[in-house]
Formats: sequence, C-alpha cells, structure tokens
Amino acid sequence: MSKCICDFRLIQSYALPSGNRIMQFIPEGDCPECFPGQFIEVKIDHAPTALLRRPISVCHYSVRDGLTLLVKPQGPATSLFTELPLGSVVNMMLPLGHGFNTDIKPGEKVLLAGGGVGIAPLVMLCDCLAEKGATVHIALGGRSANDINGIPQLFPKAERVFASTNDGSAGTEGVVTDIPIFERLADYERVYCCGPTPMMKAVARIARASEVWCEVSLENHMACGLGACLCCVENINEAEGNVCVCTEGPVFNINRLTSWQ
Amino acid sequence: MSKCICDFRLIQSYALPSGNRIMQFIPEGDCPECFPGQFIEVKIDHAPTALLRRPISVCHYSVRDGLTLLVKPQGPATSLFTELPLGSVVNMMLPLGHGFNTDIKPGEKVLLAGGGVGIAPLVMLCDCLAEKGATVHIALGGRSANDINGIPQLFPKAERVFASTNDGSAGTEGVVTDIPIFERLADYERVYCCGPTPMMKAVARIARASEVWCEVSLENHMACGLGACLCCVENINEAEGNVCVCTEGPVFNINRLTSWQ
Amino acid sequence: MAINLSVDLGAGLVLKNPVLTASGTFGYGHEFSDFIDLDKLGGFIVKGTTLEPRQGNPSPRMAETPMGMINAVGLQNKGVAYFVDHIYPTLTRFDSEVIVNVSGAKLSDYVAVAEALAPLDKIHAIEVNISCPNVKAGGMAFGTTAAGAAEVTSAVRKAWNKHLMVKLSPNVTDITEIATAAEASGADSVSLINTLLAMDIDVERRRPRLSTITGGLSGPAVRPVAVRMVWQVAKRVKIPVVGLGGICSADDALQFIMAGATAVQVGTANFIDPTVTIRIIDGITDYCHRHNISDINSLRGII
Amino acid sequence: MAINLSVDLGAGLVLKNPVLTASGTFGYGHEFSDFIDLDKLGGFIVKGTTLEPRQGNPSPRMAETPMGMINAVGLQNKGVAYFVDHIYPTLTRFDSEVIVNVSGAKLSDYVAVAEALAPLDKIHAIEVNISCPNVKAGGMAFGTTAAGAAEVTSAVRKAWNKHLMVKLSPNVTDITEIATAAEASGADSVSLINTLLAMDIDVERRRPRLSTITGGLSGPAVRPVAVRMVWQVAKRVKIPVVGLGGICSADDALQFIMAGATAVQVGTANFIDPTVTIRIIDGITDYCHRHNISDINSLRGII
Repeated sequence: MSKCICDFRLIQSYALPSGNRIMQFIPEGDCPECFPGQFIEVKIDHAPTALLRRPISVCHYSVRDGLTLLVKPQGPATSLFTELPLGSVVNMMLPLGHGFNTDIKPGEKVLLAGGGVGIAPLVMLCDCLAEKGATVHIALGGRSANDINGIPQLFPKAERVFASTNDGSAGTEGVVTDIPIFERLADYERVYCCGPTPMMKAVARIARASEVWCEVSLENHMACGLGACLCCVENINEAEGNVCVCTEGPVFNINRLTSWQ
Repeated sequence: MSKCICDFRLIQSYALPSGNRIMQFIPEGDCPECFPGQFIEVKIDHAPTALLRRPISVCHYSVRDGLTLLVKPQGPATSLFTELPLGSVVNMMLPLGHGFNTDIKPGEKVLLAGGGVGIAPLVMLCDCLAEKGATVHIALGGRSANDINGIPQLFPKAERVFASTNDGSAGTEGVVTDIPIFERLADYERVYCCGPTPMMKAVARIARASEVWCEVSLENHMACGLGACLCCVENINEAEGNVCVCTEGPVFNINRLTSWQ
Repeated sequence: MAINLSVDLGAGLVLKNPVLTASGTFGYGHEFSDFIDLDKLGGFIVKGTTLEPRQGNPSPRMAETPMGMINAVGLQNKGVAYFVDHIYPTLTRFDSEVIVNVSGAKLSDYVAVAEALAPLDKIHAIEVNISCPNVKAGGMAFGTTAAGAAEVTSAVRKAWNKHLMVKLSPNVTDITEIATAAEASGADSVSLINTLLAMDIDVERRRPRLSTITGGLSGPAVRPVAVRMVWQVAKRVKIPVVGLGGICSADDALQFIMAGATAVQVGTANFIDPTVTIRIIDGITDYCHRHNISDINSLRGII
Repeated sequence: MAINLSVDLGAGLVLKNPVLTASGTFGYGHEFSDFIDLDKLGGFIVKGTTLEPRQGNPSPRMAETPMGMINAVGLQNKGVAYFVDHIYPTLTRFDSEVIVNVSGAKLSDYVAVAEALAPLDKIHAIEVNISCPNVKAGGMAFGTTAAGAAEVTSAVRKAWNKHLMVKLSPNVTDITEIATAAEASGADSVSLINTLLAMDIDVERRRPRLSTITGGLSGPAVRPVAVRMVWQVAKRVKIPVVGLGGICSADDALQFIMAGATAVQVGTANFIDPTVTIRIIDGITDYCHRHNISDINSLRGII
C-alpha cells in the first residue's frame, strides 16, 4: 500500500458538545484507501509556530464519503485547523501506520473502548467489524456528559453503547473500566482500545487478567510519521526495545507490549 | 499626536491593473488621525516567516472613509495580506513617522511625482493640498501602461496628470523626469516625490538645479517603526549622520539630504 | 491571593517584577510611552552607550529570517557625555529601574563610561556588553574568552560600585566558563544571551542582506538555545542570572525563570508589539494565580 | 540551455547534483521511496551508525519550537554489523551516492565502524559525526576542540581510504579552527552544521519537554547561523564544504552554495514534505535558467 501526499477539500465541519470537531474532507485527486487505526499527517498552513505536520487518526474513510477526522483543538495549530472554513484545501500525507487487526470471524463479540479524541479510530473500526459480522459493543469514557453526548450516533452499527463519566452526569460514574461489562470482559473475543494512556493501561490490565485478545493504539510526539526521524519511539518489550509508533504502530497487540504496562 | 495600536476591518479591496491593491479599512474603535506621508505598521497574521510588522504608507485617511492602503504583493507576507477577504480584521500601529509639509499658501502650484507603490502617499497629499488651494499636477512613472491605468482616478482633485512609461505604452516614453514639465520645474513652487530611489534622486537633482523646494519620502528596512531599533537609518548629512527614517522621516526636505544625492 | 513578583538581583538592584527590556530594543523608553506605562516594568535597559559618539554601521542593518531577525546596528549612540547631559534627565522621573548598557572598543573605554555614569543617582546598575557581534574591535572579542571577560569585568568593577551586570555572548563553546570568569571578577549578575552571529543572503541579487555581511540573530528562533544556556549557567554560578532570547509571552519568560533566571529581558518582541512587556507581566501574574504560586521566586530554577 | 548541476567533492565522491539528505532525517532512503525517485538525489546519508546496537534515549525525544525542532534521538541504530548484513544489500541498487554517517563513544569505535564499512563497494564516502549533542560520551565531545576533531579524523583516516567527510558541531567559539584541524588531519570534506544544543520547557507541567533535558535544535530557525558558519569555514579551508541547517527551498540551498558550500544536505524539511529534495533540485535548475547560469559550480562562494 503506497503512501501519498494529497490535497483534500473540507466539505463538512461541526463541533461536538465536547468542543472536539468532526471534519469531513473529499480528496482533490486520487487518494489511496485508509484502514481503521491508521492516521494522516496534515500540514496546517499559516500556523506560525507549527513547523511540522500534525498526526491525526482516521475517524472514517470511504470512497463515497471521503475522509472524516475527529479533531481536538488543543494548541494554536489544531485550533486554526478546526476553524477552517468549508471549502478550505489542506495537504495531507496518508495512509500512515499499522492499523487494527480486523481479521475476525463472523459472530465474534468485540468491545471497543475509547475516551476523548481517542474514540476517533474506533468509529471506522466499528463499521468495519460490524460489516464482517461482529457484534460490537462500545465503551466510552468522559469527564462529563458533554464528552459523551453526540458520540453514540457515530457508532450506528454498534449493538450497545456504554458510557462512564467522572462526575456521573452520563452512564456509570467513574472511569471506563468501572462500567460493569469490564467485570466479565471474557464475554468478548476481542477488546480494542484508544484513549488516554492511563485508560489504555487499565483496559490492557483487565484484558491480560481476563486473557482476552486486546489491541491498543499508542500516541507519541511525531515529526515525520514515516519511521525516519525516530522521535516517536516506545519501548515495547525487552527484545525489540524502542520501536517507532508511527510505523510499527500506532496499534499494538498488548502481548507485544510487555514493557508497557 | 499619540500613537496607538488599533484593529481595522477590511471593507473594500480591489486590484489595480499593475497588480497592486487598493484596500480600504475602517477602525474597530477609536483611531488617531493620519497625515499625508505618514505610515502604519501592520501585523500580518498567519504569515509563518513574517516575524515583524510591515510598514505601509497611508494612501488615504479620513474620518468618513477610514484608512486606505495601496499595497504591492511582493513577498509571502504582503501577498497573504493583499488576498485577505472582506471583513478580515487586522492589527495596525499608527500613525507613524513625519509626513509631508502641507503648510502652503492658496494658489501655489505644486508637482507630485511618484512611481510604483510610491504613489500611495501622494493620493492623500493631493487631496490635502488641493483643499488648501494649491494647483496640483501629478507626474506618474511606470514600466508600461498597466502601471499607469487606474491611477489618475485616484487623484480627482489634480488639475493635470502626466505619465511616463519605459516602453512608451502610456504618456512620455522614458522615465518620469523625461516628462517635459521637468524642463521647466521652476514653474512649480514645490515638488513632492515618492517612488523608487533612482526616481527620487533624479527628481531631487532637477529640483536642486532648478532651486525648487522639494520633499522626498525615503524607504528602508524597518523593524519597529518607532525609532527604537535603529535598523532603518539613512546617512542624511554630515552633521546629523545616520538618522531613523521611521521617526525623522520618512519624508525629508532635500536640503537636509546632502549626503543622499 | 497576593502574589510577590519582586526579585532581588543583589548589590542594590531590586525589581518590582522580573521583566526588563533588552538593550537596543527599547530606545530610551520614551519611544514606548504612548503604548505602555513604563513604571509598570521591572526596569528598562537603555541602549549600548560608548565613550565617544558612534554612527554605527551603514544600511542595510536588518534582515528578517524564519522567526528571527538579524541586525547589524553597530552600537549607534551619541556617547556617554550626551547621555549624561541630555538623556539621563528625561529618565529620572521613572519609578522603574533604569539600567545602562555599556560598550566599548577597548578596556579604558568601558572604564571611562562607567566612571561617567557613576554619579547618576537614578542609575543603580550597568550592564557591561562584552558580546556585541556587530563592532570590529571590543564587543564580542572580550566575551568569547574567559580571560577577556575577566579583564573587562575587573576593570569596570574598580570604577563602579553599584550593581554590575555582565552580558554574555552565546557564540562560545562553553558559556559557563565565561560566566564563571565574570563572577570571579566581581560581576553581581550575568545576562544572557546576546545575539547569535548569523548571516542571510539575497540569492536573487547574489549579495548579503546586511552591509556588514554578518549580524546578530535574535527573536523566537533563538529561544531554545538561550533557555539551554541560562539553565547551564544558573547551575554553575551563584550570582543571579538574567535570561533573554526570543521572549514573546509569559510562557516564554517562565521557561527562563524555571531554567534558573532571576529576571528576564524582552527584546525583539518589543518591535512587534510595543505592549508585550505588560502582557508578559500580566501573564506571569495569571500563571501564578492558576498554579497557586504566591512568590515568583519559588519557580526559579525548578528544572 | 544545458545546466551542469554535478559537483565533485573530491576523493572519488562526485554527485549528480548538490542535494544530499542529512543523516537521521531520511532513514535508509526506502521510507521515502513512495514519494520520490531516490535516484534523482545527489545522494543520501544514512543514519548514524555505531559499532554496537544502540537503543537511543527514552521518550519524549522531540519538541517543536518556533520554526525549529529539538530532538534527542541519541543515535538509535542496530549497529554496523546489522547495517552491513541487512541494510546495505537494500542500498546497492541505487544510482545515487549512499554515504554512511559514523558515530561512536570512543575513538576505537569510530575506527571499527569505518573498517567494517570499508569493503562495501557502493559506499564511496562516510560522514564522521563528531558533533552529536545527544549522547553522553563521544559525539560532540570530540567536535568541540580542535584536538578532539584532529584525533578522530586521523584515526578514521587510517582505516578508510575513500572519501572522508567530517560533520562539525556549531556549539563552538570558532568553527574554522575545528574545520582546519579536520582538514589538516586528512578530511576530504567537512559538513556543517550539526544541531545547536537547545532546551524547551513545558511551563504548565514544569518539566523539560525532552527526556534528556537538552537536545539538538534544527530547522529553519538555525539557518542564519549555519549560513554564517559555512561562509566562515569556506573562506578558511581548501577542502569542499557541505552546508546544512534549515534548508527548505532552492533559495535556502543557494544561500549555502553562494556562502561557499559545494553541496548541501536537507534535513528537517524531509519530515514536513518528503518530496522537498526534488523540489529543491528542480528549483535550483530553474534558478540557473532564469539567471543564465550554465554550471552550478560558478555560484559557489560568490559572497
């Protein structure tokens, strides 16, 4: 699968109650296919302090609907990006990284757990696994109802959507692993997780204890996204040591992450 | 006269045949008055390589019509500036510098000579002098008709507008000082000039020879526009040496410019 | 919560807040009085003053580079006698500290300027510039060896019994060595960094953008180098360190303070926003409120 | 008009055009083969290779700064034996020159790496890195004194009879002194600049942004310093100079050439636009057409 640099036009953009933004783009020319868990590197023009591209997870991709991103405005560059007017053309490099393993059997029951902007790659993953015949449950973690509202609608093919909030304003009060389904995680054939590192470590811990197959999507500061700069490494296990999150990941099976617990 | 930093909203913007752009702004709040020959320093946001403000001559200013600039898109920052959509808000520091001496008697006959983007300050100067009862002639220099077309309309109160072009496509073929009026420059009480340095030096030379009062508006690379950085100096005469163009000028009487010939 | 922003640089130099302006970027203060209340500053450092008047370098003196600018002003000023007679009287009314940057081509020049400034009551400190990259003699030549730094510092020390700040050049292999030499020779504080020697070429015209070919780089581009040097020096010397280099915001200023600076200087940013110093002071106050810091001194050198 | 872009760096290293990629910014080339035809490059310098495998520094290794980035990768690589057995075979098919960047903690490491690479026919040149700021031993320590530079260069020279390029550190008082020492000790060319030692602090979290506290600054921010140093070194040594530091465009590359560089390296810009090298080569050709330059060599050192 060949990587390329493409221009995309922004055709839809709206804010979720959390303040994060759903942005839908169509390619200006040929564009390679993206798979769940992969990411793009976008060049944010006119952001004076943003020298480098910004890595952003693919939230959804299809030939018909183009590319959807879920973006958190967290610095001057991403804020500028989320405020782009419709019709803006942005330059992206894609598809990057090694996504989720979607090689499943029909009828498998899977759990997708996410929090914050980390739910982005789970959106496409849910569609993909449901189409392959999986029964998909979603577990969302947030600080309050604002982080949850509007999110279940992004998972139309999920059978159930569970939620937790720190303040109890939506779903279970607590963190995502406080949702009762985590007490019987072995009911699931697979767990996929993307969110803040403490959330992913908690989910991985329960998956290990329950002996459930589990993949997590790591994050790190990246420069190139191509495995050239070696800036985004994670020490994953004793044998392999530091590997590039951008090319070996961002998705890793927790069995490989023995130094990451 | 106190300097201030104000936001301005762009309400009109159109290109002249030369490619230079007329941009009209209204202040978002209180704004001090500007006089002919003064300049503003504009902050061009989102121009990654433009750390500093850009000095731009005041083309016109009135309480009723706001601030008009004539801008040449000559680098990434000024290009970005000239492409701003209507409604954009930009931050300017003004009024800066020492403008033209407009302390004239009614009935004086004056010549305003300019070239390129240097005609900008002459626009407001023409209105001001005509209102004070002067008979104003304009001499425009350009490479071809494209540099001249649309410009005479900016001088509605001028009695005559002369032009020269290097290729002869409009007015006298040659440079501005080839226009026949320069053969009898002593017919004018005053000559004001703003344009490329060779043009200003040629006009000043004839004014000296004809013993005609003459002011020119100098240009130099500026950082602050306030006389603090000492970057924009010109060695004007033996006694004064290097002085700041931004505060002592940009307008100088040629009698003071004995080291600039 | 009442927040203490006051910092003590020792030897009689106490600032109401840690924000100074850098020499050569703030004129003599009055250029900025339309925009800000100068009395809100910790202080301002007036531009490089030499024994004799200097015309500086020819134009062009400035080139813009990515997030930086290169200048080659070359210490243009009217000399210390003019300063004492004509400029000093305009500065006495300020409540903020006024520090004079002192430069020279030879040792005796530095001493003579210090002597001429010594009787001025309002001037509690001088900043000795051993790091100007834009003059042929003196300037950076003194600042690139420990021996040179020691020589100037010792000589000025004898002529000046108020606060003596020495401004260091970053164009050296080991800036801690120069700082240590200044400290051992009697400096009360060191300020760093002066500009990085740099160059820019106009490839269309095939010539350098500055009349002097090379000049001094300042602005946000150099900030990471400046923070590193302040951190190294603050770990090494006991006297206070004054940090500068590309500071444009309260966060930038706080980087220097956390790296070990007691005070900071704001330079190039004054050219872009003449109110930047006030924004920085307000931003530091705001940071202290958000983080429950009651005394700015408690953030110093926490890295 | 036919334009000659070919440059001769001496000792058997002839490039089809002056554009190389900088070590550590271009992987082993194949990372970029989806985007560009690697055979169009003058050559590429593969990342720092050491005798033993190295894990490099812990995360975080990177921080973005105004028009720059600071890295602290710390020479992560699988060691020279792995390079020879597994990576070299993937590089022999290229028509462009492949240069190996050689690093070490001690003198004998440098020599051992050079010896291991010597039999590789495709490798006509090595770049000896005496300037890496991100490793505890060796690296920059050798590059900040003339004696250290001479010692490494002489030792490697004995083990390597093809083109020997020495990569210099900008973190020195006088880079011409180091360049001269490398030249006198047998270097066939010098490349400069490596990164400037720098630091960035996250003031909200009150901690450095890099695991190693300090790291190396690269990108457009450092370009003016790099051009100045290339200009100084090119005036001083007789061997060819390879210029690098913040090059993002043909104009940037031409600045280095006019300052005296025979070839240039493109580094950080590869991270932003993987096709930047080709844009630069095309832009140089375009410049030559516009300015009636038939041979790129005629622009070298015109400042």
